[in-house]
Amino acid sequence: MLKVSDLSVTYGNTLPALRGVSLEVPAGGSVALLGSNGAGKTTLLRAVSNTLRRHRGKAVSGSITFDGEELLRLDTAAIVGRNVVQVPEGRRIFGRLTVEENLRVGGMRSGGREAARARDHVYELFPRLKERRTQRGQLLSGGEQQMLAIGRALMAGPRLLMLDEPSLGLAPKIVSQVAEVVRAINAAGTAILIIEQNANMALGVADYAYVLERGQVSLDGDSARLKQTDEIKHLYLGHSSDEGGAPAPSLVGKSLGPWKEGR
Amino acid sequence: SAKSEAGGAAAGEEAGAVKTGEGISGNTITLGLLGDLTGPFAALTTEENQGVQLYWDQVNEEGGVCGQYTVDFDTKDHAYNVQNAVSMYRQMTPNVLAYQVLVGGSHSAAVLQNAESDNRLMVPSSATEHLASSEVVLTPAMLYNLDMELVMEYMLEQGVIAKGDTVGMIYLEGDYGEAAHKGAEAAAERNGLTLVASMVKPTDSDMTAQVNDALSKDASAILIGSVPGHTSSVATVLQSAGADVAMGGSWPSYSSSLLANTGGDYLAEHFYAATMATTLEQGKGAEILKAYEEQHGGAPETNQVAMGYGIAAMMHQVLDRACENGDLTPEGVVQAKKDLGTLTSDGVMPEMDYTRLGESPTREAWIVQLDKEAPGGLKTVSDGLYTSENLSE
Amino acid sequence: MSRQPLLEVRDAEVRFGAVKALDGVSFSVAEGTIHSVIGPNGAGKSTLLNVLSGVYRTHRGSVHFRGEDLTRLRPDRITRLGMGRAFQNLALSGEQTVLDNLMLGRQSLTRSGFLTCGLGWPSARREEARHRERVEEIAAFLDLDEHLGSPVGELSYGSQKRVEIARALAMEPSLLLLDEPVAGMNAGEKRYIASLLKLLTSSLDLTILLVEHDMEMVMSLSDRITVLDFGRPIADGTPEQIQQDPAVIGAYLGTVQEDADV
Amino acid sequence: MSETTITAPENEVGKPPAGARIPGPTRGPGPRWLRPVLLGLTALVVLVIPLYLEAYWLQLGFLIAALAVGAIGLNLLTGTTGQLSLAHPFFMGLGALSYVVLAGEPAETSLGPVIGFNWPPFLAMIGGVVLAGLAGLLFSPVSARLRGLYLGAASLALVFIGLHVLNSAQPLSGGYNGRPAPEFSILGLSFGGAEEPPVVLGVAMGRAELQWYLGAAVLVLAMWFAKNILKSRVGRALKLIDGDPLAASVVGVPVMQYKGKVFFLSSVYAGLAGVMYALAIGSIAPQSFDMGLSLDYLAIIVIGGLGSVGGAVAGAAFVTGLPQVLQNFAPQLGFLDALGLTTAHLANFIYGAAIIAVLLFKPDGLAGIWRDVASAVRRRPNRQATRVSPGDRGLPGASPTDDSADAADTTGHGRPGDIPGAPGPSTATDSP
Amino acid sequence: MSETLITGLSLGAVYALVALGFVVVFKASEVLNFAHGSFVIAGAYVTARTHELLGFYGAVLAGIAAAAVLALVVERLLVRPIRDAPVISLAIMTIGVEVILNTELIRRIGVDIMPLGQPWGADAVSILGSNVPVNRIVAVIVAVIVIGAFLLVFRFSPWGVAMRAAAEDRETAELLGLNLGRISMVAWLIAGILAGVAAIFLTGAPTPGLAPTLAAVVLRAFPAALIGGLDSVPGALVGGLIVGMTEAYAVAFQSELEFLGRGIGEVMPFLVMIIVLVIRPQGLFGRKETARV
Ligand SMILES: Nc1ncnc2c1ncn2[C@@H]1O[C@H](COP(=O)(O)OP(=O)(O)OP(=O)(O)O)[C@@H](O)[C@H]1O
Ligand SMILES: Nc1ncnc2c1ncn2[C@@H]1O[C@H](COP(=O)(O)OP(=O)(O)OP(=O)(O)O)[C@@H](O)[C@H]1O
Ligand SMILES: [Mg+2]
Ligand SMILES: [Mg+2]
Repeated sequence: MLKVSDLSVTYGNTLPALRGVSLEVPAGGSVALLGSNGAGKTTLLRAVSNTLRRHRGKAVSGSITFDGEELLRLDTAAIVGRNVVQVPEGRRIFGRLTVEENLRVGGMRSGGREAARARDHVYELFPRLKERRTQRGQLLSGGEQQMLAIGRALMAGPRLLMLDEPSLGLAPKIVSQVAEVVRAINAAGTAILIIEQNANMALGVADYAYVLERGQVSLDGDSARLKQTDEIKHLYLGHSSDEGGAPAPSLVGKSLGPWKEGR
Repeated sequence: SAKSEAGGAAAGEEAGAVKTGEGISGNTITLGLLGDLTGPFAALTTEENQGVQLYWDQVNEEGGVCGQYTVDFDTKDHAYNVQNAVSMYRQMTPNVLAYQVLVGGSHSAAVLQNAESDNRLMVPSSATEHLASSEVVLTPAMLYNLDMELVMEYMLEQGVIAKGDTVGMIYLEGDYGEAAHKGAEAAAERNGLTLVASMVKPTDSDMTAQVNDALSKDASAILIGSVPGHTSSVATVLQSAGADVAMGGSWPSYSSSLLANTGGDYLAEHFYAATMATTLEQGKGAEILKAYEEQHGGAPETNQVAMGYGIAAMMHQVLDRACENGDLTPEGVVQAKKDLGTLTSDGVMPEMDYTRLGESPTREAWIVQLDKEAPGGLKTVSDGLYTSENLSE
Repeated sequence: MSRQPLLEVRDAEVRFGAVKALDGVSFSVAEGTIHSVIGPNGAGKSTLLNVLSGVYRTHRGSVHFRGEDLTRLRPDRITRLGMGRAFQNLALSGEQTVLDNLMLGRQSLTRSGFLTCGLGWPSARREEARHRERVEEIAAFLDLDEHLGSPVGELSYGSQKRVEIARALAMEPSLLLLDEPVAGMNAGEKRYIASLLKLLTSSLDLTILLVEHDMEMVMSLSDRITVLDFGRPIADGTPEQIQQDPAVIGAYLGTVQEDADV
Repeated sequence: MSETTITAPENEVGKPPAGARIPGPTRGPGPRWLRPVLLGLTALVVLVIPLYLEAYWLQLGFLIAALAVGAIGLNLLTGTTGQLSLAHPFFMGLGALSYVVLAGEPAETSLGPVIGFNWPPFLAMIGGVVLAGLAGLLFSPVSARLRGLYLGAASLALVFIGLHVLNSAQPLSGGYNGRPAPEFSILGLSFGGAEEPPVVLGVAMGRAELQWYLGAAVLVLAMWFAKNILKSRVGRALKLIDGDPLAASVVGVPVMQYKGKVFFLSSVYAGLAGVMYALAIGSIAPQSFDMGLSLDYLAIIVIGGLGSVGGAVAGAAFVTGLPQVLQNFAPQLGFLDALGLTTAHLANFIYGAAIIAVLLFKPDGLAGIWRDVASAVRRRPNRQATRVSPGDRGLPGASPTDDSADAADTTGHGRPGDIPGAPGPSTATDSP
Repeated sequence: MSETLITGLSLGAVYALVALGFVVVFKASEVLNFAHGSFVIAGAYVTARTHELLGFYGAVLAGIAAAAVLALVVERLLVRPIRDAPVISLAIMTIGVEVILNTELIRRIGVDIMPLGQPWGADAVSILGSNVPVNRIVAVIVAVIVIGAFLLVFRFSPWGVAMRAAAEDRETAELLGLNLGRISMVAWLIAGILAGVAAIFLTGAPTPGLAPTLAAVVLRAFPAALIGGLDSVPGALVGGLIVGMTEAYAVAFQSELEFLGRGIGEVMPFLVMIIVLVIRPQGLFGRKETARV
């Protein structure tokens, strides 16, 4: 359904953030995208939703098709019109709108009745939001904002839902709830593309996964298989305590002495 | 390598027997027209400039100043902005002999000091005591206070207002309005009138409160020392109130286009004012109208053309005299004005006496009413030039 | 060093309208330790940090830092006393470079004012140079050196998080408040930050108050943990105690974490 | 103290490629030699211009310098700290008024007597600056409380109050028509056309010439001070106040105090600009300090480029100079009469269109053009850089020699402040 | 004093209509539209020019249409291409527009004070013993209806929420499928229409008609919008009324206020504005700006 082929993206005149990335999300499938900071995950989502230009970036080559239609040529609203919706990185809720209004914006494209049903569903998922219904988004706690961001995207009734680190800032209990929600959405027929640092969760949710390293796909495969890979275990799953595993990035040769002048 | 002496013009050049300097090159005299071509007084400036042009075109055709010099113009727009006026004045001055038109009270005031040291004779478009106190200024009209008094005296004489009445007054912030107010006070005192005055700003547009205030005190007339918009608003309010109250205004307070507005009919019936330049339906005015129509294919909207024509005629007199004196330098021009003392303009404007600095150059004017039928929208109602011996000294 | 705790919170209460974001919270942090505060979303953890750094005022209760009462102090005054903070939602100056953002951390350590800066006074220049050197050191410590000249807004989310931490470190605090410092980092990166924090406490005499949802990190790093729920403290103890606490498991952890297949 | 060593990793995820170059962060755009060379050239041009240009242009230059000084101050406040102010004409008016009163002589005018203290002009100039600054200080509690457009509006009130005062305080201001500004003089050098002006290379140093040099000197000082501020700890704090005032206070910035101080500083700049403005025009009239000037100022800093010192100067030249230049050269255009237009109309149209054009094509203003040009010059030498090594698949870390990544990153970056409207890093950053 | 009250209220209603024009655009895009005054003048000009030909109501439609089209053109061609620039830049863009439009319109109007041909002319009715021009009464009625309609639209249609969302974070709004172009277009369209409507009343009795100084009058709506709160519809109404009354009372008490210098009336609305803003920095009905970290 979503097919990214040989995509390269640059920002301004810096080095390319994506280099020849190819990736596929089948209809009704669920795909995870892993990768360390700065690997280019967010960039990929920006390319799909065509918001790169807002960040002074552009796709220099390659293509992104959705149901065979080239997305790079459509504008953002039109892409959302094709039911490709994302939960952007960093929540991006409307701070001056109330919780309820935020959800309304999400459901704007669907009819009133439908939106009301979707909203009730979101409140069911996140009772916390219901309690905070009339509070302005800006004043919510970090986790509450994250719930709102997810809930808001659900309101849009997507066919492909892209989530950029949905577990960010959520309490462990909620993380597992969100994972269940995502699975349920997927089961109901919505395709999922999920970016996660919590690889545990991502691989639990997704059938297939790609690993992005410095703008390139460095690894891909079935979730179940990837989970067994040493690299994944080591870098993305919390297996540090494994005696055999080597510690990850290092403090080698680094030191920071105290500041010489007292306060 | 470096630029020549500031100013550039060959000072002290002798052409024939006449000494010339800045503002003349060859046989061309350049006069400055510094006005407001895009701001609030754009239309007035434009018509005044047209009147000036009309006059000098005729003179140039007939051989020019003392049969030798043709007159040309340097026209600039300060858009009614003082800062622009000053910098444009600076730019124009080396190239002009005198300022035929300089629109704006505070604009003229801002350049006055320079004009005095640069010896540039100038014709401002306002008549304040401040300007009239300078040797380099040709005040083109009766000072505002006398103008107001004159209109009031006429109204008294005609019985439109009676001694002992209450009259309202609306006057504009600034020295024009204040002078008009001063005149009204003097006339009121002299004639036992009670004056109810309010000051307004150029940006005010609704005179309801002020008029109501006056009406509640049983005013029998309302005087206006302000801009035409305010006059119109006063008329509208009076008309809505079904009042039958006379109106009197200073010479900058009306414009014939007011006739087309709500309250226009009321104005035509109730409004009196003075004009310094002849109306276009009579005497010399008719001639000007004809010449104007020939050139522009239609009647002007106001009699500002006549004003331009009149001041050009006065400037002509001065330049001729300077030429006679053999000194057509800016200094010579100022000197010629002093020599002449009194200037006439062939009946377009009253005779102007510039011998007593700080005083009004004239004490007579035409009293007019607005009239849809008349060219320029004005008809003269006084019997020729009108004056009153009651006017303050 | 006296036995007096570095930070002591007594009976703090904060209300927003009807909501009690903090309700009778008391705990203390001993010098040189890592003390964590955990709890469900909206439990009041960030609010607590906001109280400590002076952004919110308590309606009741008090906060003492090194024996000094903070309750009425403005944030910038508190920072001067030696409290540094990294924010949960990035609060960086997106258009300024990483270096400039880190130099902002030196704000409370530097003195030059409008006049001396404007006139380029030698004292101001010297101060600038000295602090810049130190900041570069800190940046290198957090692997930010390659980004020093980039506007922060152009960095990826994870890198911006690191800038946050680095800026807090640049404040040379004696108490470091970290609000979910590793959110948005992968396991490897988390471990890196964790070891870095460990190193800091031992080498710099730093005390850390950590708010974090990553249980692995919290449990492995903390000397002591306070748990909040609906603004109320529901538990306080060592990691071992907390992990076993049924109230905590019910309110927060859900199942016991242990690599559960979510 | 502690040299910690932890076992070396097999690979380094999330680490920058080794040997990445650190771009000099505080350097402006352009190659290293560009700046000094340009500075030298500019200085030379400024010095010799009075030997060639007519007085009118020199006076225009002085007027531009006056507005540029004000614009630099406004830019610190509005461009850098995000505090929109329309009150600049008020503080300018106050500076100008103070100068005129302090340096002027008592006199009789047709409207009544005016007061004057006969101070030496240089002292009066300082007095004007100080008084404007004090007024700024008085208003700063209000300004620190308000944000964005609301501050803009509140400050607009000052303009109207200022006009009212200038109009009514006749004994000081001379009333509606204003009063003449005493000529400047310093160290015995009189600007008011001394009997025998000094002659340099055959050119008499009259009022215009001297004013030109005065303007240049003051402007350079004003620019230098502002630039120093911007690149110092104070400047950084101001920028953060713009983005996130709460964060700024937690980082240790006394936000209210800084907002107050920067308002004060900008009113000092405005006061200085006001004194120069009075000198440039030769008199003060209330009308000169109206809302039109507020809008001109905004146009100056936006067209020049928000937050940029050089931009403020370029903007001032553009906004002040353009209409004058147009009026001078437009008479050559004969088609105007046919359209019923005057050159003044045309000048206005072009001025409006120019504002629009600059914003359409370069929303970050003239400063943005400069940055582009300079970085183009800088970039040329190391063009080769960014080639992509394709198909480098494999396990992370399995490609330790990722050369292409190393080669890059010598370009770009280091262009602070030119991502217009780019969303900040957090949801909480709203634009004012 | 009821007379002053009524004068003030009726004047205020007209300001409210203009202020609402500012507010709508601001709500949708956070742009302070300095060209709004030009839209008003343009609407008035077209109405004045066509009323003899089309009859008053036809001319009103033409005027409204002209102002609306003008607003649309400005939005489409000038504002939209730089939508992502800082809001100050956008405000300056509208200044550029204002310079051009005003130059042309003032040139066309010339010295005239142009009548718009309101059929009610200078008619007045007596209310509580004071004469109120019909023009003002119609203005009050229209203002109340228009503003009431707006409140309903904002409350019951998703459009108001969408507009605010778009103003706050354009990228995210777009990611949720909002059509930013249309939202902004509709807002400007409405502002244009409001400008056309306000033009009729601003130029009717007891003011003389369309004159170049109209631009300055429009400016009074600025404190009105801010006193009410830039993002509040009812605020526009209340702000307008307050400014209207302030003006009326300042004139009525002119002599009592003389110690402040003559002509303080013009300054009064701004003084009231400062006082309101110092007490409530977001205006009377504006939403409070609070933030957290
Ligand atoms: N607006 C921008 N301008 C310039 N460079 C950018 C911009 N946004 C991102 N980059 C760069 O592009 C690269 C990829 O960034 P991206 O945000 O896609 O990473 P990510 O994989 O989402 O990381 P994270 O896990 O930290 O969110 C990084 O090197 C980043 O610095
Ligand atoms: N300024 C405020 N106004 C109103 N309510 C607030 C404000 N700040 C916080 N709250 C509310 O107080 C509660 C506690 O918020 P806080 O940010 O402290 O939670 P938290 O524990 O940090 O949660 P998370 O883990 O999700 O970040 C939340 O319900 C939040 O909505
Ligand atoms: Mg990302
Ligand atoms: Mg939190």
